[in-house]
Formats: sequence, C-alpha cells, structure tokens
Amino acid sequence: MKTTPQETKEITILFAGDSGDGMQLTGNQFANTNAFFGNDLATFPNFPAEIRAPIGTVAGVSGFQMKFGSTEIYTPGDQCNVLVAMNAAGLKSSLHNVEPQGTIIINTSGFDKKNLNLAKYNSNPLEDGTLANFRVQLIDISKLTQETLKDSDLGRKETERSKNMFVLGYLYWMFNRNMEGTERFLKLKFGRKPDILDANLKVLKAGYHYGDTTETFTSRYEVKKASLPKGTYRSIMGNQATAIGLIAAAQKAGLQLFYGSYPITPASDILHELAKHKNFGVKTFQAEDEIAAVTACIGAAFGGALATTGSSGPGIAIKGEALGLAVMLEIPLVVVNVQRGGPSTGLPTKTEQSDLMQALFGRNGEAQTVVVAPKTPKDAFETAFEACRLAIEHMVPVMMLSDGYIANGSEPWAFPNSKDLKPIVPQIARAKDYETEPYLPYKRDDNLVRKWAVPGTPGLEHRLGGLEKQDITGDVSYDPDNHQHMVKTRAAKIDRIALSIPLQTIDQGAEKGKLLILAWGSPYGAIKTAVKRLLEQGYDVSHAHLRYLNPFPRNLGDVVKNFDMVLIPEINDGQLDILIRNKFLIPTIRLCKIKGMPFTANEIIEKVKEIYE
Amino acid sequence: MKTTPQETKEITILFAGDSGDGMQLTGNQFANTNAFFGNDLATFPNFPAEIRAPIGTVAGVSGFQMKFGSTEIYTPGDQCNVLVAMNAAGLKSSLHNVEPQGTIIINTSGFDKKNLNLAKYNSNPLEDGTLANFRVQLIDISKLTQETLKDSDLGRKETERSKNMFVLGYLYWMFNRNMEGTERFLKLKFGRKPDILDANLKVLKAGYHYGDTTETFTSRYEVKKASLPKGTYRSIMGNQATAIGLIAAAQKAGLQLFYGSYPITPASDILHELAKHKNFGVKTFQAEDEIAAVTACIGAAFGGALATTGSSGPGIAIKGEALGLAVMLEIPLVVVNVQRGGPSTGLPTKTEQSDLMQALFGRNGEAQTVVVAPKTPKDAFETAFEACRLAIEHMVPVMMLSDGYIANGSEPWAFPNSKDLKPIVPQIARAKDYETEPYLPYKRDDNLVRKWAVPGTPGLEHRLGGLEKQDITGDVSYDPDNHQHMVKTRAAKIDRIALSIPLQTIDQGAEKGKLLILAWGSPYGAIKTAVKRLLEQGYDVSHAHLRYLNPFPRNLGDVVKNFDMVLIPEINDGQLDILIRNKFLIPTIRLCKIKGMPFTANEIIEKVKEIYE
Amino acid sequence: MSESTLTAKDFATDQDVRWCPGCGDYSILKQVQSVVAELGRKREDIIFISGIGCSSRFPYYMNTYGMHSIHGRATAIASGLKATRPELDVWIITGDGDSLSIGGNHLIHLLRRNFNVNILLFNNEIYGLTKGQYSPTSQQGKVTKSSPFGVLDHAFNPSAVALGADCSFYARTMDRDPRHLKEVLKRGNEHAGASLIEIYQNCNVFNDGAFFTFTDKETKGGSTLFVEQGQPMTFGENKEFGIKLDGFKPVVVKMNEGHSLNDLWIHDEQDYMKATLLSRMFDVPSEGSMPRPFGVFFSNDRGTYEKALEAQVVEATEALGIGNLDKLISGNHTWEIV
Amino acid sequence: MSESTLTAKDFATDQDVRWCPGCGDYSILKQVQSVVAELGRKREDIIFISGIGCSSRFPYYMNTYGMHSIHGRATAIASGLKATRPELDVWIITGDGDSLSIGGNHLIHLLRRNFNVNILLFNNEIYGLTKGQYSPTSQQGKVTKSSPFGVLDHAFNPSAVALGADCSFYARTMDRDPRHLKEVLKRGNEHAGASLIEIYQNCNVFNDGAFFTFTDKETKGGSTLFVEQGQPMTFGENKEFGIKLDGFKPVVVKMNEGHSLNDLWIHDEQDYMKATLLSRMFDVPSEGSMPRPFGVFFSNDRGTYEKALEAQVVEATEALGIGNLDKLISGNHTWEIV
Ligand SMILES: Cc1ncc(C[n+]2csc(CCOP(=O)(O)OP(=O)(O)O)c2C)c(N)n1
Ligand SMILES: Cc1ncc(C[n+]2csc(CCOP(=O)(O)OP(=O)(O)O)c2C)c(N)n1
Ligand code: SF4
Ligand code: SF4
Ligand SMILES: [Mg+2]
Ligand SMILES: [Mg+2]
Repeated sequence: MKTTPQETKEITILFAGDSGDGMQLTGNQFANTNAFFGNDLATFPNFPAEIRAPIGTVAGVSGFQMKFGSTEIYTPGDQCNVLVAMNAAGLKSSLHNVEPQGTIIINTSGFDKKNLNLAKYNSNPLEDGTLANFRVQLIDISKLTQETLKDSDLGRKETERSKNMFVLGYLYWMFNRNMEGTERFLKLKFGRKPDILDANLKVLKAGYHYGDTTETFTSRYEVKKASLPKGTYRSIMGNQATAIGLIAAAQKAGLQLFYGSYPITPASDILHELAKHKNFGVKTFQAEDEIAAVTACIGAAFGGALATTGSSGPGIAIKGEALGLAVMLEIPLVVVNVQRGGPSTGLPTKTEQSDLMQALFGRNGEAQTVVVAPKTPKDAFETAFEACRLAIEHMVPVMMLSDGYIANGSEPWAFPNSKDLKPIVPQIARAKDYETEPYLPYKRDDNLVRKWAVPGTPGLEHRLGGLEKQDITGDVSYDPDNHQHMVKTRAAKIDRIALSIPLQTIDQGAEKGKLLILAWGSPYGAIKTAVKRLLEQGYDVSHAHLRYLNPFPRNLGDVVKNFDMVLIPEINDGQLDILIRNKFLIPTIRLCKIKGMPFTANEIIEKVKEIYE
Repeated sequence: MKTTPQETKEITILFAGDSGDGMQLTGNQFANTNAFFGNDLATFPNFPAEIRAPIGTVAGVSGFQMKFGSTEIYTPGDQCNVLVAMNAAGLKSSLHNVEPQGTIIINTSGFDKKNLNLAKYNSNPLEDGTLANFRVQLIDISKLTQETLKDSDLGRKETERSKNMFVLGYLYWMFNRNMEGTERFLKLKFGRKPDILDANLKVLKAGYHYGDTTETFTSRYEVKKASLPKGTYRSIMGNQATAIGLIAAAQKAGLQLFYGSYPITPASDILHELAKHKNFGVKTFQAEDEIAAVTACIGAAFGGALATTGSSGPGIAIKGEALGLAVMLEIPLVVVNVQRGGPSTGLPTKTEQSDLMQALFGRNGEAQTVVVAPKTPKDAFETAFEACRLAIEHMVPVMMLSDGYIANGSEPWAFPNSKDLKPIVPQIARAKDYETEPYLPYKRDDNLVRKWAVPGTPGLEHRLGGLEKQDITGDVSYDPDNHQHMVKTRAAKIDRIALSIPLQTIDQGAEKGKLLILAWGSPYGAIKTAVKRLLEQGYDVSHAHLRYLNPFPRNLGDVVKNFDMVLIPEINDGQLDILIRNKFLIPTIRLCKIKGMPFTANEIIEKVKEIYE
Repeated sequence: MSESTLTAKDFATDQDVRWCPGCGDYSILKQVQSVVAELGRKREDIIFISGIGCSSRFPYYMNTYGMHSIHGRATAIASGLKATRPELDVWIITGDGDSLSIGGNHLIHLLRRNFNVNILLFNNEIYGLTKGQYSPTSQQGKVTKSSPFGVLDHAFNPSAVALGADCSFYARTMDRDPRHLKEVLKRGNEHAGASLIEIYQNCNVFNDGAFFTFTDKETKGGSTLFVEQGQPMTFGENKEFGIKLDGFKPVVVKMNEGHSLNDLWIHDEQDYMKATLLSRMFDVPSEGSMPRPFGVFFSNDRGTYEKALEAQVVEATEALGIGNLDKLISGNHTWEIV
Repeated sequence: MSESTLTAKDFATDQDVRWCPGCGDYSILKQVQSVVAELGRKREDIIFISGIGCSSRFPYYMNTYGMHSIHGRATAIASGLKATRPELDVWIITGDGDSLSIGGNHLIHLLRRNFNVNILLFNNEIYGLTKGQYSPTSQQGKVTKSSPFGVLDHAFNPSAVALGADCSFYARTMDRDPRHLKEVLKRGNEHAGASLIEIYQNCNVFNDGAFFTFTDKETKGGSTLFVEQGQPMTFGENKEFGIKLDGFKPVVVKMNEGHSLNDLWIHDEQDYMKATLLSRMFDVPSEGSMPRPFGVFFSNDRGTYEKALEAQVVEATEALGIGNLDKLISGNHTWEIV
C-alpha cells in the first residue's frame, strides 16, 4: 500500500457507462458491501428510456449514483466526489456533476475515436484540458481485463463483460473494503457456469491488486462506519419494500393477498417481486389491462381478499372509473401509483410527483379516497403496510403515491420484527352475529365503517352496486336526501380517519418559527440533508413531512400556522401547494422542479437562502 | 266560458304521471305552445332511472316541470302553482312541491285501489283530507277519453294512450292557448296512422271543450306575452344546442365535424342529434367504448377534422389517459361532459356538477386543458361554439361541462344568424409556407400555439407522440430542462387564453359590495331569479357567473376582491370553491346541494338571508 | 336452511323487478332461479356479477351474493373473485353491449384463461338501458336512435368471437323457449370452465321482434336447428329437413327425398371445426337460408385458470416452504450494527 | 418530389434507430421502407400509427406522417383518422401486448368494421419495452419476469382471434424471411379492407429464439408451411411433405409414398373454413407435429367502413340537401317577438 487513505465522512460516487456495461450490478454490489461494512447510504439508479439504447451514445448511458458515509445519509448526493466513466458518453453525461478536484476514474479504451464520435465529442477530453481541474485516473480497464483472462477459454465478448468486476475490485481497494460479499454473490449467480464465475473472480481480484501494486495514483479514501442505531440491517429498494409491506399486511390481517396488475415502468418490479412469493399464498394476476387489474381486485375484495393493484400514471388514469365503484361499494382496495414523468407517456423512466391531484380527483363525482405517500425506499414498507391497514379497517380504497426515485433507490433498513407490526383487524361480518338481526350491508360503526360480509357466509347474502345506495340497507336509492347524506357520509368516513392517524410532527427544527418546509414523498432526503446543514448554519427553518395526504393529520393547520412562511418543494408544478392554500388559506412559497430528477440538497438550501435574503 | 281568467305573471306547472303516460310529450307541447304565444319559459324533465320503471310506483313517475310567464324566466320554478297528477304515485311524489292553495288537476282513474297500493298510500288522498289546502279538480280523464273515442276502431290500449291529449286540451283551455301548434305536431307525428291521428285530435279537442262546457271549477289563468327582446325565437334543449353549436363551429372553421362517442345518459342525445345531420358532412362514430371514442377523435384531429366527443362522468373517467395524449400532441379536441350524479354509476338520470375537479385534474402528470361551462340550455350553443373556437385556434383539448339539467331542459332562444357568429381560424400549416424553412411541429406563435400540419400536405411529414417532446422540433426528448420548459409552456399556453377571452362581468347587482354570489353552470337560473328578488328587497348582493373555469378570466381576482363575502352555490360538495380559495386565498361561503336536483331560487334566497342575519 | 329444500322462490329477493312489462329478461330470470335451486349448491356460495344494462340489474333479483358493477367489467371482476375464491359458483350476467362492445376485451381474455364461470349473454341486438342505440350485434342497415340512416358496422357473430378466443363452452338459446333455456343453463353450469351462453332476448321496447323468426310458432320450425350431442342434424316443424355435409359445406336436404338420418351431419360438441361451421350458419333469415343453430355448439375440457393457480401456490409452497414473514422481511443478506 | 422516384431511403428519418442490436424489428423496418417506396403513393399520404412497445417506436423511423400514441389504442386512433380521411394510406404498428392485451377490443372492432388499413402485429411473444413480462401470446409454462413459476394463461392464437372477429384479411410472416415478409406486406396493402399481418419477430433480449424452429435453416423446412393461393400444400426442405384433408382433419403425407400433388389440400384464401383450419395448425413444434402455416390465410372483399360512411353522407345530402346552417339553427318551428 503506497498511499495513505484520506479520511472522509461521506462519499458520493457515480458509475456511468453503457447500458451493457453492468453499471447497475456494480453499483448495487458496491452499495451492499458498504452497507454490510456499516455505512449508511442511499442509491439512485438512472436508466435510459430504451431497452438497449444505442451503444456509446449519451442516450444510452446507464448511471448509478450513491452516497455512503459514516454519518446518516438521506440522499444519493448532489455533487460527486468520485466518477467512474466507462466510456466517453458516460463522462459527457456526468462531468457537470463532479465536484472540482473530484476523482475521475476512466476506462481509456472507452475513449477511442468511435466512442468519441458517438458521444459527440469534437476533441478528446482526456487530452484537451477538459479534465484539468479533476484528479484523473486513466486505466485501460478493457485491456487489463483481457490480459487477466488471456488463459481463459472464454470468447472476447464474454471476457469483456467482466470488466465491471475490475472496477469493483479497484474500488474495494480504494475504499479499503472486503470483497467477500461480492465473491459470495458471484458464486450464487454463476454457480452453474464455472468458467464465467472463475473469470469474474479473477478480474475482481485483479482490480483490487491493480490498486495495491501500481504506483500511479495517490487518492485513497477511508470512510468509517456510521454510528447508525443498533440493530440488524438489510439493504432494500422501494418497490421491494412495497411488495413486502403488502405481504406483511396480508399476513397480519389473516387475509389472502391478491395483486392484480398490468406491467408498466416503474411499477412492474412490484409484480415481479410478489410473483415470487406464491408460497405466502400470494396470488398475482397479470391482467389484460389496468382496468381489468383494478376490477379483478374489486372482485377479489368482494370475495374477502386483501386486493391490491399497482401501476404508474397512465395506467392509473384509466382505473378512475373503477375506483369510483370501489368508493361506492366501500370495500378495501390498495392502489399503488409509482409515479413517473408525465403527462401522457411523458418520461417513463424518470421520476415525478405529478399525480397527486389525479389521486385525489381523478374520478367522476364526489369520490374521495385515502392517499398516503412514502418518503424513502425503506419507508415504502411501512407506508404500504399502513395503506393496507387503513383500507381493511376502514373499508375504503387507499392510494399510495410512490415514485420512480423511491421505487429504484435503495438504502439500509433496520427492518422490524413481524410481531412488532401493528395488528390489522378486518371488519368481517360473521354468520353468528346475525342470527337475531339481519345483515344490513351499509350499517356503520362509530367510524362510519360498514361490515364486510364475504361470499360463503350463510345468511349474509346481499347485493352491492355502483348506483347510489340507501344508507344502512344498501338498496338502490334515488332519494335526493339520501344521496346528499351518502356523499357526506363517504367523505366523513375518510375525515374520521384523521382521528386515528398520528399527529403531524416536525422532522427537524423548531415547532414554531419563521420558515417551515412542508413536503411529501421522495424529496424527503434532500430536504432532510438541506435542513440539517441549514440548522448548522443557524437558519431558522423546520421541516415537516406528510405521509397522509388525505385526510391530512388533524393538527396540520396548527403546524403550518406556527410559521411565518411555508415553503413547499415538489417534483411537480405545485400540487400539494394547491391543497394547502385551499385548506388553510395561507400564502405559500413554491419550489417546483419538473425535470424528471429528484431535488438535490443544494437546491433546497439555495431556495431557503434566497428566501432569507 | 263560465270563469274569469285570473291574470298571473308566472306559472309553474308540473306534469306527473307514469313513464308510459306521455308526460314528456305533453310537457313539451305545452311549452312550445306557450313559447310560440310569446311567453318566456324554462323546462325541467325528470325521468325515472329505469326504461320502464314499475307502473304505478313512485319510482316509475315521469315528471316534467316548467315555468312560463310574461316576465323573464330563468328556472323551471320552485313551488308549483299547478300540478297535473295522472295517478296516485304522481301525486305522492310531487305534492310537497305544490304551493298552498295551488291547483291540482287529478285523473281520478289513476287513484283506484291498485294505484293507491302501488304508490304506498294507506288511505285515499282524494278523500282523507290530504288535499284540503289545495284547489283540486277531479276529472276522470281515462273515462272521458274512452268515451270520446267510443266510436273508434282502436283497441282499449291505444285509446288509453291518448289520454294525455285530453290533459293538454284542457290546459289550453285553462290558459287560453291556441291548439294549432299541437295539431300540426300531431299531423306530422301520426301522418301515416290516420286512425291514431284522428283519435288524438279528437281527445285534444274534447279536453278543451270539457273546460269550456263544464262548470265544476273556477280557476283559469291569463298569462300575457312576455316583453322579450324583439327577434325570432325557437325553443331549444341543451343537448340539441350543444350539437348545433358543434356543427356551427365546424362550418365556420371550414372543417369536417367528427363526433366519436359511446352512448351514455344524459349525453346520448347529442349523438342522436348529430347523427341526423350527415348532410352537413358530419360524421358520427359510435365507438366500442369511451376510450375508443376519444382516441378515434385524436386520429380525426390529427387528420385535420374538428374532433369532438361527448359522454358523462363514468365515461369521462376512462378518457383521462387519452386526454393526456391530446395535451401532449397539442391538437384541437372538444370533450363534452354532460354531468350526472356520481360517484360511480351514481344517479344516472339526475343532474350534478361534481366533475369539475375531474375535468381539471383527471389525468396523470401536469396536463391542463381548457374548461368551459354553459349556464342554460340555449347557452350550450354558444359555449359549444366557443369550446371549438378555443380548441381550434389554440390547439388544445377543451372540456365543456354541461349537465343533465341543461341537457334536457329547454327555453326560448333568440337564435343568431350564422353570419354573426365569430369567425374561427384553424392554425393550419400550408405547404407553400414551408418552401424555404422546414416545418417544425412545435414552433409556436405569440400565443404559444403550434401549427397544425395535416396528412396529405407535401413536405410537412412529421411524427408526434406521447413521450415528452423537444420544443420547436417535436423530437422525443429526455432532456431535464426541456421537460420543465415544456410543462411550463403547455400551462402558459392555456394561461394566455385568458388574455383573449372576455373579462368577467357582473350579471346583476353592483360591482362592489357586501356579497358576491359566484357560480358556474346550471345554477344560473336559480341564482338569477333569486338575486333579482333579493335586489328588489333591497339586499346588497351581486351575481357573477363563470363560463371560463380554466383559465379564469384575468380580472376575476379583482371581481371577487370587490366584495366582503363570496357565496359559491354548487350542485356538488364544493369544487369551484376549492379553486377560488386556492387561487385568491379568500374565505368563501359554500352552498352545496347534492341531491341530484337543481337549486331552487328560494334555496339561494334563504341562504343569502341567513348570511345577512 | 339445508340446500336440498331450496326452491326457485328462495332465490327471489324483496326488490321490485324493474324491467319493462313484456321484456324477455323476466323469462330468463325465472329459469335461472329455477336452475340454481336444482343445483344443490348453497345459496351463500353462489354469486351473480353483472355490468351495466337492463339485463345487468339481474343480481338485484337473485337472493345470493351479487354485484351490479360498472359497464363491461363484470368478466374482469369475476376473474379476480374466482382467482381468489375458486370454490364459489360464479355467474356473470351481461348484455350484448356490455360484453361485446365496452367489455369485449375482458370477455375474450376470460374465455382464453378459462375461469370456471357461467356467462349469460343477454343478446337483444340493442342498447336497452340507454334507450335504443345499436349494439355490436345489431344488423347492418338497422335504423336506431344513433343510426338514423342505418347501421354501418358489420355485426359481431358472438359464437365466432367466442370460438376465436378459444372458449371452452359455447351455447345458444332463447328467452322464449324456457325448456331449452333451462337445459342449456344446466349444461353450462356442469361444464368445468368458462361457459358462454348466448341468449336471444326480446327487447320489446327498442327492438321488438328481433328474433321472432326463431321464436314464433309459425316460423320457428323452419328457421331453427336444435343441436344435440351425437344426434343427426334435423329441423323443420316435423323434422322434415336434415343437414348433410358436402365437404366443408352444410347442405339442407329434405328427409322424404331419400336421405336417411345416417347420411346427416352428426353433432359433435368436441369438434372445434364443426362448431365453427355451426357458428357460421348465421344468415339473416330468408327463403332458403340455413336455419340458425341452438344448443351447445362446443364443449371442451381444458383445465381452469383458478385450478392451475392453486396448483402453483401448492407447488411453490412445497418447493420453498410455507412463507415465513420474518425471513421475507429480513431477506438473505443482513448485517448487524452493534 | 415525384412519387415514382422514391426509394426506401426516402422513407428513413434523421432519428437514431433505438432498438437493441440484433432485434428483429430492424428487418421489418427495412422491408416496410422498401415496400412503401414501391407502392407509388405520395409520402404525404402515408401515415404510420402505433401504440406503445418496442415495436411501436416504428413511426419515428418512417419519413411519413406518423403518431406514436398510447398503449393499445393505435387501432382506435386509426379508425377515427380513416373515417375522416378515407383517401389516406394508414398503417398500424403494434405489438402482441399492445394489440392483444390492452388493445384487444379495439383490434377486433376495427376488424369487424373493416377499415381499410394495414395492421402489422409484431409478435415476439413477450413484452419487450417493459423488460420481459409474458404477453397474451406467450406459451403456457414459460418463465418470465412476471411468471417465475411459469405462465398459467392459455395463449391467444392471433389468427383465430382475427377470424373470429370476421377479419377480411389475415396473413402470417416472419422477420427473418425478408422476401416473404415483403411479399405479404404487399398483399396486405393491396387488400381493400383491414389487413392483419402477424409477423413473428425475434426479441433477442427477452425471448431469444422463440421462433427459431420456424426461422432457422435446419428446422425451418420441416416446421413451416408456406401457403400460396391455388397451390397444393407442400413443405419440407425439398417439398417432400404434403398435407391432405381427411374430412376436417389435415394429415401430413410423404410425397414419395405414392401421393400426388393432386391429392393435396389446395389453398383457397377465400375459404373461411379452410382458413380456420390453417389457424388451428398451431401446435407447439415437436416431432410429428403439423407445420406452422405462413402466408395469406384468408382474404375476402366485403366493403369498408369508411366507404359506407362516405356513401351515407352522400345519400343524406341527396335526401336532405346540403346542410344549411341557418336552417339548422332556426329549426322548424320559430316565432317572432315584435
Ligand atoms: C363507462 C360507461 N359507458 C356507458 C354507459 C352507458 N350504458 C349503460 S348500459 C349501456 C349499454 C346497454 O346495452 P346492453 O349491454 O346490450 O344491455 P341491455 O340494456 O340491452 O340489456 C350503456 C351504453 C355506462 N353506464 N358506463
Ligand atoms: C396504459 C399503459 N399501461 C402499460 C404501459 C406499459 N407498457 C408499455 S409497452 C407494454 C407492452 C409491450 O409489449 P408489446 O406490445 O408486445 O410490444 P414489444 O415491446 O414487445 O414490441 C407495456 C405493458 C403503458 N405504456 N401504458
Ligand atoms: S328496454 Fe328492452 S331490454 Fe330493457 S327492460 Fe325494457 S324491454 Fe327489457
Ligand atoms: S427488448 Fe426485444 S423487442 Fe425490444 S428492442 Fe430489444 S430485442 Fe427488440
Ligand atoms: Mg342489449
Ligand atoms: Mg411483444
């Protein structure tokens, strides 16, 4: 070891290469290893829109950004300390994101004439001074990989494929990490292809040793363990957390889980994950479209299952009519919307928060549903669980608004023990409770919740439908007064949920003060980081983050009125903003970013400073 | 003539009978005759939800209410001066609506034991004092009809069917009206069935003469001509006015009219009406569902037609995704939503205004459309025309929010001359304009409007789509900054429409004052009537009625801020209310009626008085 | 209440039946009530699901579990129900508009997946509930409210659509032949898989007499062909006609002209091609045209979706063990922070 | 630019083609560009409309008018376009998910209405764009991202679905036989009515080799049957096999065993029943199974929707006179207030 590691609290690293270069796998391995080591971290994969976008072009770049550190980490970072650029396009698309004097590791064989052309570089950035302000490490990774494997029987294409392992090995050296986890992973993945396994392991080690033995460079980092709360951790992605949350809720409620869905980016992984868990009695149903998916759920819910469906904006749009039916039927139903850039097909692989108003109003008539949103990948577990709990216990459709950033991002999770999860008590009507009185489908309890009589229960036969129903009996009713009563009752039922959900708390900062940052969903991490820094710098700023968007926590009015100003950052054109202004009649300050990308902490900080100027 | 007609300014009359009793036809004939005579009037048909609801029951009652007078009339009236009850159920369903001392004309043969049972009367209201406070006229209409036709060859069923003509004739006598119009109508309708024609004419006259010759009653009315503005008038229903408005717009724009639709109550009549006018080159397309209807429109619009579609709430709900595409494509498209009671199937034959939020937000992503609403049946003509104008000239989808009350209501209309209609100038790109510069699909003019290049135009070939587009070129773009720019540009394009639409005016009352009633859509008439009376009584109250719901007229903020209080009456749970509070941060007073029924003027008056108490 | 004592009356509800007097729906309701009473299933295990349309009010009149849902989606709703509750007896009630216009896609997908449900398609060749627009089964040229100059659309042939979607059971019957209707309903119910039963239903308000040629005493004999498994194809008031196959072409013959029953086409419900041939006997009735076939065209056992799904759950459980929630939550790769 | 001088290159756009290297879509693009160049239509009169999917990016690469719309709706969009602009040459590009899953209903309704359009159904038996879930044409049992334990759904047979919906033209071809592909595209374009052309397309990323049995040199001969109008059905590398009809059953015979061409089944595109029989030759390829047919199965002229619509407009205009706007606005019944 020729270099002295430089101690650092946080590192933001970005892997940028071609879609075929294995950047996502490399990034995930590096993340897992760091997590296992004891760092806190957050990741942000950023795919191209195409399956295989044209090789070598900027459009074809697949990126994986992560931040890890010995402190608590809330975002995958703003500016990068380290960039790994596998080819010219990777450099081009990411350079603006690297801090001055940042480290750039370059695979020189990705900068030949063809690559430069494809990336639309007029001159070679490795030579023309473009990188003058960075610490550049030029490595001919392809060549080194080929040489490592020169005795192998594999063809050139296959050996070339393992070059990402060289990078990974090299990074493990650079950050002084143990390779065991990745070795174990490779053994699992390539167990049945020993020659490929062997090649990958060799190249991984070669990368590590390359760092160890060459003398060409000097920057090496030491990122100590984070002092995270004690506990057992795993790494979790948002869609995975959502899927597991749904299963957990079904298990706690003692119900069969049904997931009816039609594939759509970025929601499909929930379907993929759930489909694997048939041994939990989970039934997944890939329907012919989103309307069939949600209506199949309505059938399953009528039959007594925990019925759930997931999609993204365009698919949610066509579920609207059926959601109205679910509102009318007063059955439990959970709809996950993993939001992406809109309108229309929009930016299918990019993140956005622009379906909040659709969640609230995307149906005919007065048809309220509950709306909740997770704030981070791991929080998707708890939010999905809570969505199910509310749906089941209050006999209402619940919409969960995740987004592409949460769905594909990952972070360490001190996961709970199943016995510590809240109980969920379905409102099932049993035959024995109706031996003396008739079952009246729309008779309600104090929470205005009706009882769920499931087919197969003798004596509780009844008919539901989408025509307005008479309260209590559930018969079709055209009575004018009953209609108004029912519209109000359905709304009141949702309002009453506010009585049992937690009060809104302040995440950071004082309870009263000058400026409140009020937000929902995935901007959480950026705001958290920003507010932490701002507080350190002495700014009077607080942060409240909403999980419940309908109904709002009952103290939200008090919370916002404790501040002179309210700043609402959203990845949309100001949708929560509409709700807050309408509800509390207070002026607000919008911070809207509609670029398919999450906020950076700096953007929040700048805005706050601008407000204080 | 044994009785002296009593002069009256306004009469509200309600026909209530079985669905098979021909109440709608009777009502319409009576309305037309009064209109022709020179009264102003407004009508309100009120159907049962079933095709043929069970005979004799309250659910099966078909009602037709109208108000006519020598003054200006804005609503079909609150309390009735005259009720025609063809059977017990008709009486039961309507009696609460008759003013004390009001006249009730009763067909006694509709009060036999069976009828009383079906109407769930325990004792006979004709005998038990129920009607003590009314002026009751008992006529055995069925028997008199049978007797009139005793020499006819028609069967009993057919003669029975003409009993509504007896009522009509009797009313003509009572209100001293000429029967010619109805005679002409009957001749047209039954021209090919001389025996039926003959029977109807005979019974009509018998009814008239019955009034003339019997001496059993005393109340007869004289309602003089209204001093309406000079001009030529016709009677018009809302759906008909909408259809004609669409055709007029197509003609003025020089475009082919395409109407793609799927039947749904209460919108279907627009389809029926348009289908009749193929000789205007109108092409109607009954699609397999609402999604096909609206997407067929997108195809037609791409092809250069004025593409229009109509539906009601549930059908609009599933059009959301496609509307997002239209927003992205920036093509003209008009969507008529004839609103009905929701949520879900709700109250399909009843009126409601509860789809305003759906119109604004029922799509994924930031996807604004223009939203306009007519206020009366005849206003549907102008609003439909204006919807088309905005769509065509600004290359945007426009949603027109009509409702069941407007759709089926009718009123006299001093219709315009076609040459006085606004010109409509399509933004068509011509080949000759692009001989030196290329056609760039998303290049915009000062209004941010792009040019419409229609297939068949040489040299202007281009590709559109639902993925985010680069401004100017229209190429697919994943560029973050472009996305934000485009979201903002699409919104700004709609905002700029505010620059060219009329300023918001005050309909009645002062420009400044204590209380503004701000409303939209069909409550117009009730508010108009109410405010007129309130002003007469010295109240400080004004009325502003919105045609443009997105964008709002640019002076709306000034208008509302000229008043201490703003009252917003809506046939929903407060949707315009949300928009106004959000936009202007002013407290508002809601008046929500969600009963499937229009407001009465009294309800508005009472609310205002309550506010002033 | 023991199931063996149930009668048709036990399946009536307290709701007023709200179809037009004379509507064909009444007769169908009656037969269905009578059939379900005979099936020996418990009332609580029976569910009727409908979309929207006149016919779709049906569930309100059946004293079982039921849902009157939204337009076109009953098939999809039933799929979700059946996937989770395979043991239930699920009936779908739908109209020609509900199932073939807005709901066409869900119908064909249900058929290919082969959920074990009974689909009663009330075909009246019109939109009843919305007061008389043409439907996908309305005849070309027909004048309706939405086609004042005549329908332009070529009508769907429901039997052909069903066979094209690999349905496993298709039968045709009519409201005015209660005996046949009941028989066919029973057959559909017995079939383990999706049974599509098309019922010609008279809408006496908006499309009166659409099927009178097939239902009226005078014309019925010569214009209808009642097929029965293993039986030769004969028709006519006195079975005086028969149908022979000339290659792929059915030919009408007179029985008294030297043709014997043995020469005739023998009905085989298992034969997809012959079922297709039946589905193509779809002329608009006229002199010398083929009769319209009624009865079970096709019946084929090929495994239901819900059984396969159950089996997969069992298999997965055998392979992976019963799901352990804590293991699922923790995943395979955890670490301790101490 | 005069149409006669157009070449395939004139139909290429400046957009980078963004399919995976090796994707079957490239070959189809090439053939389509070459076919449209030969049609003699003006570029401005040609429109490509697609839904969403890998295949649906197609219009971006055709220098004509075009629309990349939303998932499943290209058929409905094309219907509206064609209804208003019958003179245009409209091509629909769709995938097996786009046309048979979410878009199934619009497809069958377009087919029955018979708009004169060309539908190119890129069947790769997978969802490409969303990265590898099963589609309605995926084989039962197939392991995909959304079916880790194997697909449960019985697959659609697109040719049968189309015939069941009364399509007027159906043909099957493949990405890897450019000559045949081009020939079939031309035939489809010539047909006046809805032409459904199913193209077996290899998705080398998510479903590589799904059709190799039919496209690979070694296996192609024995597993494919190229049908041609009026020709006997023969196949095999050296046409050593033939197909005879035994009643309704096709039987494979060896030509050298005394069977003559005259005994074989002669292909007749006008015969619906025989087309149905071809559609049913749909075994999963294995020893002794029937070959998979390619070529035009069925072609039938029966009048297009848009022509009938135009005719109705003309008729109405003749009957009622050219619409007069003022008369329409005033209606038949007016009165004066003076
Ligand atoms: C989404 C939606 N679109 C349209 C309608 C209106 N609608 C209700 S029933 C119906 C068609 C009824 O025809 P059919 O299915 O044949 O049933 P029938 O009334 O003839 O029994 C239509 C168009 C609706 N309720 N929902
Ligand atoms: C409403 C909606 N639902 C789902 C999607 C996601 N989606 C896009 S393409 C596709 C399927 C693609 O498969 P296929 O049609 O076979 O085309 P391929 O990519 O295989 O060419 C899906 C599910 C979408 N874009 N819109
Ligand atoms: S409209 Fe027709 S189908 Fe509907 S209830 Fe009346 S007769 Fe029956
Ligand atoms: S994913 Fe498959 S279908 Fe899509 S472009 Fe790649 S190879 Fe072609
Ligand atoms: Mg029908
Ligand atoms: Mg595909």
